This record gives sequence, C-alpha cells and structure tokens, in this order.
Amino acid sequence: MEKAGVETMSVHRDEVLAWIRAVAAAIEQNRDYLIQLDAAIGDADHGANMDRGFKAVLARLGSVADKDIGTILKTIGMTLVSTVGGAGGPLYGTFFMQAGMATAGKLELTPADWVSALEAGLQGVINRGKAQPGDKTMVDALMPALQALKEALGHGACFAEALTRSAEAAERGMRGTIPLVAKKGRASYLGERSVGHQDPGATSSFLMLKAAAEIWANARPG
Amino acid sequence: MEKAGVETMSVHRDEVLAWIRAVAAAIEQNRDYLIQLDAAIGDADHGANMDRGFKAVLARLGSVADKDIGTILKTIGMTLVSTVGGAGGPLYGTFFMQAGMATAGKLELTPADWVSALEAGLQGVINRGKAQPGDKTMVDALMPALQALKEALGHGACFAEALTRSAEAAERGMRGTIPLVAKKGRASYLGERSVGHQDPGATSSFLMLKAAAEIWANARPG
Amino acid sequence: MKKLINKPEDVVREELEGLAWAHPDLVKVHFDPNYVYRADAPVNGKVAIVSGGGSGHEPMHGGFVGKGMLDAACPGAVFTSPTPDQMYEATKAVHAGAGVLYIVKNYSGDIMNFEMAADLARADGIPIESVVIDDDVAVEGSLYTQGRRGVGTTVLAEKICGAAAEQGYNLKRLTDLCKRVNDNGRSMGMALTPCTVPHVGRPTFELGEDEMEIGIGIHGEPGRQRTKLRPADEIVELLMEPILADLPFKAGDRVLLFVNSMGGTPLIELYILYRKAYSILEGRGIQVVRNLIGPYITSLEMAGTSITLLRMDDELIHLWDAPVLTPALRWGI
Amino acid sequence: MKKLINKPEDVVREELEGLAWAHPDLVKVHFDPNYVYRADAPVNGKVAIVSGGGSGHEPMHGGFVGKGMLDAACPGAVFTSPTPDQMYEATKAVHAGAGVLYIVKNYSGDIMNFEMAADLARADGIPIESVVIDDDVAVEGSLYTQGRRGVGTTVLAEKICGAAAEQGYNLKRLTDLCKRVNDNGRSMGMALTPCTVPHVGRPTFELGEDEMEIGIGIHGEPGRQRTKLRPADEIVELLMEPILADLPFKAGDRVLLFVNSMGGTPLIELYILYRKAYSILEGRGIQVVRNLIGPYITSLEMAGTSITLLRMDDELIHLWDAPVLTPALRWGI
Ligand SMILES: Nc1ncnc2c1ncn2[C@@H]1O[C@H](COP(=O)(O)OP(=O)(O)O)[C@@H](O)[C@H]1O
Ligand SMILES: Nc1ncnc2c1ncn2[C@@H]1O[C@H](COP(=O)(O)OP(=O)(O)O)[C@@H](O)[C@H]1O
Ligand SMILES: [Mg+2]
Ligand SMILES: [Mg+2]
Ligand SMILES: [Mg+2]
Ligand SMILES: [Mg+2]
Repeated sequence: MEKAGVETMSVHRDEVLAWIRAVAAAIEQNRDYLIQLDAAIGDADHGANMDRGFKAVLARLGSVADKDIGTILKTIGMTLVSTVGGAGGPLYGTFFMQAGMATAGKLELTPADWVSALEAGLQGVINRGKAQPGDKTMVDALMPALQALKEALGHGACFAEALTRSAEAAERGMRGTIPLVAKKGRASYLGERSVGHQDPGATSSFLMLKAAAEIWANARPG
Repeated sequence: MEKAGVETMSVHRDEVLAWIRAVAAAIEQNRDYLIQLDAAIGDADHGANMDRGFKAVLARLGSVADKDIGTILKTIGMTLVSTVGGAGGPLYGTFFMQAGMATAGKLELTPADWVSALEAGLQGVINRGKAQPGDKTMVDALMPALQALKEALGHGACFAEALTRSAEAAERGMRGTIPLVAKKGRASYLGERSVGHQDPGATSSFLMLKAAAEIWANARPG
Repeated sequence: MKKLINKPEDVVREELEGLAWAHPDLVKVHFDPNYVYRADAPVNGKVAIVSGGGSGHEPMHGGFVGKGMLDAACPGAVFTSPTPDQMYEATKAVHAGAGVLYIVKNYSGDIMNFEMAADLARADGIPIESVVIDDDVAVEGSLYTQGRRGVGTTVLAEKICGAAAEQGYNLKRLTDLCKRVNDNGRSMGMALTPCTVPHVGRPTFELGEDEMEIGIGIHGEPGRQRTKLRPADEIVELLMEPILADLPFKAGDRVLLFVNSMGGTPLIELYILYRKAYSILEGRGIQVVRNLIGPYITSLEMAGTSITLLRMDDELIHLWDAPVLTPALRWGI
Repeated sequence: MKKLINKPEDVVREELEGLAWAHPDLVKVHFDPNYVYRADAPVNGKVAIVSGGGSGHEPMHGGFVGKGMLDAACPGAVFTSPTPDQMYEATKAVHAGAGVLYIVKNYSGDIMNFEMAADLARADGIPIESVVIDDDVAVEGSLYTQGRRGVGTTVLAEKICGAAAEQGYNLKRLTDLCKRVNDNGRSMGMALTPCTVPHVGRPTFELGEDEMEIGIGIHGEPGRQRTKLRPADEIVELLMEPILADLPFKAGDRVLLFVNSMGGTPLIELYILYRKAYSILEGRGIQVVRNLIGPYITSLEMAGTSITLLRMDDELIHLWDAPVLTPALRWGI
C-alpha cells in the first residue's frame, strides 16, 4: 500500500514554483542570520547575496511559470549565477542548472525524479567547487540529504516522509559543520579559527530542503 | 618705612633662575590640563608645546646661569621660539626676549625693573599677535596682571604683596576669558562655540605670574 | 555605521558613477552588468587584461584601468565576487584579437565566477588565460585546502603585466610573466579596527581598544590570530618575518617594498612602517629598488596595513617603471 | 589610541625618516631643525617656494616637495606650527638667488612663526614674499578676528605656483599668482569621527554614533556645528552651498573640484561624494575642468571630507597640467 502510495506521490510544476517561493521567503527571513554566520568565518555577505539572487529569481519566475520544470530550474540557475556572486552564485547556480537538465521536459516530479535532480545538482556543486564531504561547505548538508532521501525511499517511505528525513539529514549535516576545520571557501583562510562556527552555505542548503519538505508535505498519502 | 622696604626689596639673578625652574615645573604639572583646555577650543597642543619648550629652557639654563638677567631672559625667549611652535612659541618667545632687553645688564630686579620687564614683554606679545584685551588670549591675563602690579606698587605695597596682587589679577583675567568669544587664535574659528571655555594661553600666563609671586614671596620685608 | 554613503544598496553604482564622471578621459563604466573599461578599448593588437573582485578594495580594481595597466575591471557587490556575465561582457568589450588575460585573486568565489566567464568567452572563440594570485603568507596553504588568498601582489601584477601588454607581449608570454610575479610576491596584513560592510551595518568582528588582528585578508574577515596591540616596529617585524622566510628572500635580492593602507590608516603611519620595513631589509642585505606606499588594496575603512615584497629583476623593474595612466596610478605620462 | 606608531614623541622624526628613505631621488630631509627639501635644491634661477605647518596633514606638505611644486616644507610637531629656525634654515637651503615665496595657512601660529623666519632671512638679504591662504568658508571671518583658516586651496596653490616657478615666474608675479589662487578658492570640511593627537592619547572631541561635525578645520578642532548624521548627498549639499554662495561661483565658471579625505575616509566614499558634487555643479552650469580626489590634506586618521572649489582660467589650467614629480602628486613625468 505504501508502494502504491509512492507511485501516486509526485509534485506538480506549481508545487515546484511554490517551493521556490518558499525558499526565497526562507532566505529573506534568514538573511541576517546567514550574514552573521558568514561574518564569523567569511565576509558577511552570504545572506545578502542569496537574498539578492532569490529576489531576482522571483522576478523572473513569472516568465517561465508555464514552462516545464527543467526549464524553470535552469532559468533559476542562470539567474542565480548572474545575481548572487561570491561562491554561492556559481555553486547554487550550477546546482539548479544541473537539476534542471536532469528534469528536462517534466511537468511533475516523482520521488525518483527528485532524487536525480538532487543528485545532478550536488554533482554539479562538487565539480564546480571541488569540495569533499567534511570540508565545511554546503556539500556537508546536501550530500547527507541526498543519501537520507534515497534510503528513506528505498525503505519504502512515502515522498513526504522521505523529504522530511532528507531535511533532517541536511540539518544534522549543517550542525555537523560546526566542529569542522574549513578546507574550502573563505573560512579555510582561518584554519583552526573556523572551528566552532556553522557554515553559512550548509545552512542555506538546509533551508532549501526544509522548504521542500514543508511545502510538499501535502504529498503525504490520504 | 614701606617705601624704604621697597628699595631693599629686589630679586637676584638666582631667584630669577629659581622662578624659571618653578614655571617649568608648573607647566609640566599642568601639561594635561592645558592640553584639555586647548582641546576644547583649539588643537590640544598648548600643554605639550609649552612643556617641550620649558624643558628645552631648563637644559639651556645652565649655560647662561652666570650671565646677567637680561641675557638669561633673552636666551629663554630664543629657546622658546625655536622649541614651542604654534602661537605660544613666538608669543612667549617674544615676551621673554623683550623682557630681556628691558633688563639688559642687570644682576637683580627691583620692583620697577620687573614692571618694565612685564611691560616690554606684554607689548611684544601685542605687537606680535595684534590681540586686543577681550579677544580671549593670554593678553587677558598679562595686561591686568601688569596693571595690578603697578597699582599695588603705586599704593606703596611691598614687592611680594604687589606680585600677589598681580597674580590674582592674572587669575581673574584668566577666568574672565571663559564667557568671551575668541577673536584671535584658533579658538576664533569656533565663533560662538568658543564661549564657556577658559583660554589655555591665559592660563599658562597666570601660571607664570603665580610662580613669580610664590617664589619671590621671601622678598617680603623681614 | 558611520560612512559617507547614501543607501547601502546604491554604494557600488554611485561609486562607479563618480569614477566615470571623474575620469572620462581614462575610463568608461558599463552598468548591468557592471564593468569599468579603458576609454580607448579595444586597443588593437594588444592582449587585453581583465581583473575583478568584490567592491570595497578601492582603488583596486577600477582605479587601475587605463593605459599601461588593466583594460577592464569587474566590481562585484561589496566583498562579493563579480558574476560571470560581468567578466564575459567586459571580455567582449576589450578583446582586440590578441586574447585576454584574467588576473584572479585566489578566492573560491572569484575563481568559479571567472571560470564560468572564461567558458562563455572561449565558446565565442576568444582565447582566455587565467592567472590566480595567491601571495598571502598568513594562510598556511596545502593541497587539500583553498590555498592562500590573493592580496597585495595583485596590484603589482596588474601594473607589471599591463606594461608588458602595452609592449606587445603575447598571451602566452604575458601569462608566464604574471605567474612569475605571483611566484616572487609575498604579503601579510593586519588590522587595528574591523570594517563595516554597508549592507550589514555593523563591524564584521569586534576588537578591544588594546587588540589587533594579525594575518587578515581584505574582506573584513578575522585574521589568523588576535594579539595585544604593539608598537609599529614590532608589528612590522611580525609581518616581515613570515614574508621573508616564505620565499625566502635572501641577501642580494632586489625587491619592491609595498606598504599598503587597509583604508583608514593615514600616510603618516605608513611612512613610520616603511621606515622599519626598510631598515629590516637593509639589515639583511636586501636592496629596496622600488616602492609603493599608500592605500591601493583596501578593506573599506579598516585601519591597518599590509606589506608586500616582490623580488625584482631587470625585466620587472623595466616594466614597473614603464608609463602608466590610470585614476589611481600614474607616472611617465 | 589605536595607531601604527612607536613613541608619540618619535612620530614626526620617524615619519620624516620614512619619507626620506622612500624617496631619496626626490627629497632630502634635514633634522634639527626639521625640513624637507628638493634633492636637487637649490634650483638655479628659480624662485623657491617654502611652505610648512603642523604635522598630521600628510601628504601635505612634505609629500609635495619636488619638481614642479615645493622647494621645501617645514613640518612642526603634530598640529603645531613649525618654528622660525626651521623656515629660516630651509629658506637658506633652497634660495637660488631669485627670492623665496612662503605659502602660509592662516593660523596665528603659522603666521607669526613664518613672519619671524622672514625677518631673519631678509636680514640675510634674501627677498621673501608671503601669501596667506584663507579659503575656509566655514569660518565667518571679519576685520576684528583671525579670519578664515587655510585649508584645501593650499594644496592647489602649491601645485600651481610650483609649476609657475619652474616656468620662470619672478617673485612678484608668483606672489600675485598665489594670491589669485587664494582669491578664487573656497573650501569646507566635515568630520564623521574625531582624531587622536599622539601625545594626547584621546580624541580631541567626542561624537555620537549618529552625529557629525560640520565646518571643521584640519587640526582636530570641533567644527561650527554638530548635527545628526545625514546621507552623503545631503552632506555634500551642506558643504557645497556655502562654498558656491561665497565667491560666488556662477554659471559658465570653469572649476577644479577637489574632494579630499580627512584621512580615514576611503576612496569608495570619496567617489560617491564626487558624484554628488559634480551633479550639483552641472545643475548650475558650472563646468568641472579638472579634479583631484583623495587624501591630500588630512587630519591624522579622522574620517570625514572636505570639498574645495577653485575657479580656473587658461593660465591656471595650464599650470595645473604642467609636470609635477613629488612623493604625493605626480604626472607628466
Ligand atoms: N569550493 C567550494 N565548494 C563548495 N561550497 C563552497 C566552496 N567555497 C565556498 N562554498 C560555500 O559557499 C559559502 C559562502 O558563500 P558566499 O558567502 O555567498 O560566498 P563568498 O565566500 O565568496 O563570500 C560557504 O559557506 C560554503 O558553504
Ligand atoms: N594673536 C594672538 N595674540 C595673543 N595670543 C594669542 C594669539 N593667538 C593665539 N594666542 C594664544 O595662544 C594660545 C594657543 O597657543 P598654542 O596652542 O600653543 O598655539 P596654537 O593655537 O597654534 O596651537 C591661545 O590660548 C591664546 O592665548
Ligand atoms: Mg561570504
Ligand atoms: Mg593649540
Ligand atoms: Mg563574498
Ligand atoms: Mg597648534
């Protein structure tokens, strides 16, 4: 019956758009928090950069609202690349562009589609930034989130359920960056002094996955 | 008998040297106070300038200790001119140089000699700085001090007595600068804002005359 | 936050407008995407040099655009790497047929954005070479980390490569020259005060009245360590020691000594620092053949300094002395 | 007090040593009495120009010694006028037979010390002329007061007269030219923060986080009024209004627009200020034909700015453009 559930569970384009709006709202709400985190071990701009980027995304969203999910995600990626700047811009830009290519032509996403979108996005981030797990970057939130998503689905969890696991894993990964010594990004210049601070990029990644779990919660069966 | 007193009352070269040392000590003690006064309406250097100048004077004093009072005062003036800087340097330098010329060749100063020394010094300050009484400058301490000195002596006061009156008048003049609007010196740039602050130069002038009254107090009759 | 600005979000645009209106004979400014470029670009036959980075480091890079230095500079938001479209558009605007050299400071953001721009430009058939400047000895680089930051040597590389480009170096030779400058330059900085990013509104870190940060970068980030404030001479020793040991600089070397203000430190203090740095070098038999003293690579209004040593040779000296005509650096013209 | 210095009493000497070691090809420094003079002084046949004032305004005046500007500069203690022996010795060192022009800022201390020096030099038969610069419109001058302070126009007068001296102006003509520059220059300044005189150790005044001082001079003295902090554009209006009204500057006038940093204000902000000042002038039909932007007449590390407008004519423009080679100003050579 759960299996059956899984089949029926998928998110439509409008839900994807709703997710993006939720992400933009979450980033705006956490703008100063992200700035604070970046101020401690970086240069205090992650919140401002991401907020600028997602505001641009919102402005652009209308023009692609009737397109397929792949086009939407690619457009978001290109918009982020040209408005965010810093490390976050190319990384999240690449993330969404790759996720978009993985979902080309689709009007709704099955759990499997979301897995490949996330997989492609994460791979894009890794190719672009060359970060390993444990380098104290967004990878430390994205990678466990993908693993948890796959596991949950593998154990037959429903989409909503799996999205929640995925978000929880991202949160653990985010918190897990606190004790780490940064090896990539500005924080790496601080060496040992980067220890004890949560990575801003991992935090913004968690916010995105949390938004997905919340917005797509209605994908829960019955 | 007072008249007779007056004749006998005079200060020797060594007492003049002692006065200069007392002035240097007073300036050093009041260095920060003078800086504070100058910070309020000027540029916070009067205390430092005068202290630097009188330390140079002390260093130079030995070489002229056996010369006449005129030479000693002129040397002091030249030393101040080349070490104090600012407005205080030329003004006090001129003051002592002129006082020195008025006492050329003397080995001791009678009250009358001191009057003409002060008179010459004050005139030098006025010629050099073009300040009028009431312009909120050292003139506002020096001029009343000279007048009080002459009056006291005119009324037959003894030298020590007259020096005390002179110092008191200088102090009143100094306090009298507080309500004035500065017309000369840096304080004049503040216009109305210079009101309510005591003039640093008037203060250093008072310190000099106070030192004379104290050091030469033993010139009081038996 | 005490700054002579209007709205934080307008700082970069208004600063660029001021730059454009102040030096119309030298530079033009393109908005959206933002880049500063030579008024006479493209300069035929010459390899073009494009640099860029976050704003807040003025005069770097916009103030270095002009004859004998940069063809274009791409300013990002304050302390934020510019975006690929800026470099891509700037590249097309200044490319004169001989290829384009990107001078990039070693920050992951800068590198990734310049990489994406290079991909776009190459797709248009424009030959692109990139040299990454990583001269900050405060950072212990390693294979597994980001490596060292790019700081003071960037200014010197832009001047020297700019002169070489004017003299006809081709892209390959220019790229090798730029790498050589980077290989021979070492820097280290310190801060007396933090700085305030306009859109943040509060200092990026706190420092006590008697504290200083040693080993800072140019983005208001904290340094490697916080210590008690010391006299200028001791601070210069703290900076020079790792710089000298790293290359290492040796007796007989000829160097350019660059004493930089982080923005809020006035010239009177820079000369006091220069005096000590010079005497340390003299004491080691290292000859200061050229120097640069002033605020050239800054961190907004931060009070502090950075010292850069570049080992010179006849070619570098010749190129350093070559005429330059930009808003911030000018001689020989 | 956070400064990159050693002992407060050594600041001026060490800064001068740094200056001398940094620019041996341009200037020499004589100690006790202290003065900076051209490495090639005396320059035969040329009228010599000597200026000076308290230290703490770097690069003014020592940084302006060299070809096409000053022959000598006499630095006093911080914010303290130099002493007559400094100017007297400097005068003898640079006098080349054609007389000496003193460019003096209107402070009673400066005037009296330069006067005493002039008396000594004249006694040696050296022809001396003095021009007093008093361009600060923040001060309401009157016959009975000290009059206005000398500020930004001093820098422009030193450059323009220095060029004229190189071109063979005799003492009389040079003196008239300097007066003309002063008559056509107007300035006003403001502070975001106070500054700290090294030997004092605490700020010369206190300012709240949301306060600024309008109408300050260059000696850390408080200004004419304290007001709430405003956006940069409004501050520029506050400074430009009295400057424009005073001369007055009129439509059709050609001007040099000089936007100066008081020391702690970085270039990014100066360009934002320049932008507004330029647009105000444009709006009034006043043409900005030349400009100068940067920290040239400072008040230690004070954050703030001053704006100077100089009405130009063909002669002044020609002299402004003439080659200059000093530690702080250089072009054409
Ligand atoms: N090479 C990299 N690979 C993956 N993530 C990275 C890399 N470099 C930086 N990041 C992420 O980017 C975040 C900082 O983004 P942001 O502040 O926008 O850029 P910048 O560091 O250029 O100011 C870091 O917290 C980190 O998570
Ligand atoms: N023209 C003048 N005539 C008389 N006294 C003056 C004149 N100008 C300034 N002073 C005195 O000098 C004092 C300031 O001396 P100082 O601080 O040493 O010089 P500066 O003002 O150049 O810093 C003032 O308090 C005032 O008493
Ligand atoms: Mg950042
Ligand atoms: Mg004073
Ligand atoms: Mg950044
Ligand atoms: Mg003074």
